[in-house]
Amino acid sequence: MNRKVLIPIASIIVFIGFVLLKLDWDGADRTHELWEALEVTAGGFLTLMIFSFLYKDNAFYKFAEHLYVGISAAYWMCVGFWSNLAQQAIPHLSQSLSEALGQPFLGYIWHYWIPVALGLILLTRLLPESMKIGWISKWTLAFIVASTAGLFITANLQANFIAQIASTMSLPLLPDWTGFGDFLSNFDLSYEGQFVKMFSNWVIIIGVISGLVYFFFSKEHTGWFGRVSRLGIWVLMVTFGAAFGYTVMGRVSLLVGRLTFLFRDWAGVIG
Amino acid sequence: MLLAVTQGLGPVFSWFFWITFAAGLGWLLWMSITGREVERRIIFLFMGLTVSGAVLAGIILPVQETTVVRNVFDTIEGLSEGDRVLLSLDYDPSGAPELEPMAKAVSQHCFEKKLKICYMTLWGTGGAMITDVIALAKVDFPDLVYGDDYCNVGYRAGNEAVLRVIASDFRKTFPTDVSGTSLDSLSVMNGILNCADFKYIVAIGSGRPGIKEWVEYVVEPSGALMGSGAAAVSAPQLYPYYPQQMNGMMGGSKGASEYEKMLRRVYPKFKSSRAQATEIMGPQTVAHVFLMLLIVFANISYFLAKKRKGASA
Amino acid sequence: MNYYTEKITRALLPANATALLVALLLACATLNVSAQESVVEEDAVGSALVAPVGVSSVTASDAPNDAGRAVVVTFVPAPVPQSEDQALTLSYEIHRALSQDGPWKKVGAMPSDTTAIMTFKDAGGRDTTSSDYFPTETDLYYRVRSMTVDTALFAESEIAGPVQGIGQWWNSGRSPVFWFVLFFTILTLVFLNVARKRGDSLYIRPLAGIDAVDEAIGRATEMGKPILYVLGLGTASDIATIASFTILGRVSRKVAEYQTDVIVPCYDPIVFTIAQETVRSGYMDAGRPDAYRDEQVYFVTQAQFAYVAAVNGTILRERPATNIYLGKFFAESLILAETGAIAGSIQIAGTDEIAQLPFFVVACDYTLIGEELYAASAYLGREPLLLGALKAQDYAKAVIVVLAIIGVIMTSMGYEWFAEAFKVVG
Amino acid sequence: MKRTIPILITFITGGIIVLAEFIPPWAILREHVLIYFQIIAVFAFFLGGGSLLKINCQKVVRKREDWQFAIVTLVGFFIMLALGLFKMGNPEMVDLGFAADLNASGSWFKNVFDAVKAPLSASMYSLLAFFIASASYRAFRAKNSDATVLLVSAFIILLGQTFVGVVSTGWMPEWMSFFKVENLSLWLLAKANLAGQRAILIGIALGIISMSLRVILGIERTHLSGGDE
Repeated sequence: MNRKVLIPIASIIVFIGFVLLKLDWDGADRTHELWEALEVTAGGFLTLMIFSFLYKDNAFYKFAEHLYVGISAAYWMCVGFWSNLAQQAIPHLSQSLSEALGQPFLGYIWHYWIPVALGLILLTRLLPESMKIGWISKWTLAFIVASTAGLFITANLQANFIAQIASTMSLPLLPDWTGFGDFLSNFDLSYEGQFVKMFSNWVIIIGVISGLVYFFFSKEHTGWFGRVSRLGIWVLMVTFGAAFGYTVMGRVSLLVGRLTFLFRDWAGVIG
Repeated sequence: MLLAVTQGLGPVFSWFFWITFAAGLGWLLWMSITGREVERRIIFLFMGLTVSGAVLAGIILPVQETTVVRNVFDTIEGLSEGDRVLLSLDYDPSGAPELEPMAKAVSQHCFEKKLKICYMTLWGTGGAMITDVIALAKVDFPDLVYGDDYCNVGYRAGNEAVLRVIASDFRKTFPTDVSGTSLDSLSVMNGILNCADFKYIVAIGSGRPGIKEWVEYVVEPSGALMGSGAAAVSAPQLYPYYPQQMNGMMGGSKGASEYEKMLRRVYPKFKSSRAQATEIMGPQTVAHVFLMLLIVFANISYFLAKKRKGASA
Repeated sequence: MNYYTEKITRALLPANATALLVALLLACATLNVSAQESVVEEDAVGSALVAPVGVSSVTASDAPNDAGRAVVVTFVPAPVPQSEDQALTLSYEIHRALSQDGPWKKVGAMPSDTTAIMTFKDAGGRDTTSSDYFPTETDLYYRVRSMTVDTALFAESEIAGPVQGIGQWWNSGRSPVFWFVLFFTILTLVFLNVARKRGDSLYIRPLAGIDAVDEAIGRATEMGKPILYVLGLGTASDIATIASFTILGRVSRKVAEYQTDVIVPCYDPIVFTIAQETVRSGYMDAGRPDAYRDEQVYFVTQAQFAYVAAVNGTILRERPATNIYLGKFFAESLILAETGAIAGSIQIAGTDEIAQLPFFVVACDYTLIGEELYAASAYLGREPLLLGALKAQDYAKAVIVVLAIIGVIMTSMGYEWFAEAFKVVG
Repeated sequence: MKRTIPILITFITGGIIVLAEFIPPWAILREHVLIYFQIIAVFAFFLGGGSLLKINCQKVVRKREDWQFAIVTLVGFFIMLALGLFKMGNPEMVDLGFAADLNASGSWFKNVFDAVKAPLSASMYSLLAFFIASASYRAFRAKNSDATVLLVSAFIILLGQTFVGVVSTGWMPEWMSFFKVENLSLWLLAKANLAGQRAILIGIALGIISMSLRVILGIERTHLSGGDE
């Protein structure tokens, strides 16, 4: 026997062995227990298979990855079918069909056939190219692109443009200002202090403006304009640094989560 | 601190582990000083060992509360019995270590305050996450009644389109709950016409569509009050929306552990419940220290190399 | 209550119970609830409390900026009862009727609060069969009932009305957004015209990352190695992907001129067909349609990490001279950039996914930050259309920088109305 | 006709969605369009599944490289599809029939999800922790002023999350508490980071608005190219 047959068979035997080790028939609900043992064992095996990629791309990783691709695609199809088709489209299109799917019929709306038709048109992309009907799927594509573009315009304008200027505008340059004398006599560098508050507002205002200046494309970045745009780059770099530091935290959390699963649930080393 | 590792594996092994590890770090420093290449698989190995060691040691560290998280807590604390809260879980299993603790803690808090929760999701994988979170919440609240205390409307495909519709008409997108029951027959949804009718929205998400889309397509058009729980990756880019467009945010496992701490401070009954995010914070800190060491080593190596180059030129 | 009744119903009936039967049983359940309520009423007869004072100054007015399916009701709560035998108001019920004599329909309830003027928005849908149907352009009357512990003990307010829910043809709360849309559209159209007339003489500042592209193509030719172009994980409707297509067209034309290869692995099936067409026409424009091979642009898979693994494999096998990552990128950005750096390729990246920018900045040689990616397509193509649009964007930015400065100064001087004018309502 | 119809669809759909924001009676039109969008989104999933099926079947039939793994994909695909479409082993089926929650705990669909999809996607993302370590060691160097600023900012954020940072500046008195590492890192995130993020956000928003406008007006047609014309 060659390696191509031997390794899969050996792996399956080891897997079954581990499942049996995890299995513990003490309750009444045996299906549930079998599932639980399978779940933990499969989880552990698949995690290790993925981690093997760190050494190098190998057959175990490829197996896990291909399994993932298949399962994912089917998962999305099922979820999409039951949520949007069965619960949203069919209850407005066919009484008998919606009852067969266990959904209440919500009244016939003829124009719900439009999206179904556009959807089916999209699926013509699956037909071989030699049939030359791919152009029709552009109707659907046009619809999708146009609706997102339409949503983008007002949402971005309102949430990311007007609201952002309004928030920047509402920062006073001299917060809690009661006079220069008070400012000097109360001066300190505490986190809640007046100076830090003022400094923060200045940083935000100058930072936003200089950052925007960096994104000016139709003017040469020289002279004072260049200096402001240089400041803008620094602001962006501080931003990226902060984002990098925070992302590290996120990624490590995921690794901790996975290792906790391996040690606690799978290997049972820690309680 | 290091002595904490005695827990679980026995003192001999853990001392052996940490001494070997320190020796390895020394070797890494030496390699950096002498300016030799270190293969990235060795770095991978170090990272794996660091985090594994910390997980096995079970280090628990104190966390500091911050205002941005407290705002979410205080808003929920300020709601009165029977108020409706919309909880959107827009993540998948890969985001769960960070985000599930948030969803669990917020659910516990709401149920303790006798608020009614409507669960929904914008991610196809979110349906499974909702099932998990409800199961976790039911450990402390076994008597919850579906339809009266909480409901689950599930998932709809369509990202922004879903949000824009529920901002003005909730029932248009979700005429029924996840198992085909009309929303009219669920007391949780009584009188809820659009998102602004919920007293508070908590969006917990790790990417797109997520919190940013909630702000753009729900908060802005409908004026609803929203708080959020963000994966650490997306937390920094959400700060422009705070506090005007969302009144608070839990960022990453740090934010989640802060919320867990506040919950336990105000409601000691939850002390027995597992604080998943707080468990993550210990190993995370160790990993941060390790990464900082790597950055320092790398820069030592870089400057020495530059100096050598300068000397030879 | 309803839920349990329903559960039992569903258990008793075959799996696919008809909606009609469920509805019938639900109706029974509702009857059941009202029966219980009447029991409470009987219990309360013996109590000696007097009804509370009703609320005053009830007003009802049409809700602004909507399609006419809402009315706003306001009222002033009664003061806290002075005498002990007066019942405490616990909540307010808002009732609506089509005539002053009823029949009244409860449309909502609010917990008691004696501190302020209370506002209730009665809104509904246009579906006449639904329980929340709201008749538009019809005379409506409202009254508020102050409820106590005892359901039989309550106080009615005077009746407000008639009022009509009238649809507005213009949402005035949104006017700032509209003015900006209008302003920006006009600005874009004006500059499109200017650009058409003046051709490509409009100035665009150099973008380091894009200048490097030409250089990189030259380098690839010298080394005899291909160029890897990754469009990212976006779909065809993502703006970053659309911008990336324009750049891909330009790159493939250059590549064809220099007689090197470009490899484009794709993630999305629709993006794949568009990319194919873009590269093909790039080769055509360069006058070398024969040099284009179908294998250059290929669809990999629609799973994030499988896609990354495949692209990683390509990078390590082919050792491309240059890797170009332009488009939407997510968690895979770091893995791609790291692998490319190890393979020794020059790397040019650009995305509008802010969370991924730090990784590109750290691990790549050149990075196009956010809007620079969109600008790059104009800079490269020098099409009047894109140049004009870019110019319009710049003017919009100039306007907001000026507005922001004025606004900050106004706020600091205590004129907060200026910043308030930019708040969008509803 | 092949060109005009898509452009007409784009113009009408986009126009309705934008104008409905300002004209309340049109909101109903917008809602219908968006519901259409939601329904079509599912067909995009079907397209994804269909493409996967097509490609993997071709791979197996033509015995291309790694065709054995294509079988793994296909087997996984069909098992999951059967479990999901027929809601197999779903405990709620007893009461609710096909209306049962697809993800009900105990259903086979959810079990396979927990056993296979969940660990796989979580593990794949946790690989990133390793790559971050390697990037920190290899690329994170103070090469020039920009890189130095980035490095220092990242370092402070990292330091602020650890006890090392908190301890090292714990001695500072209240009047200079701004410089305590935990406060400094909080400040960097909530103020300096906010400024940069806002600048990028506004720039991107403008770019998106401009491009969307061009798409709706039919000036930008890239997305309609490709395929057979």
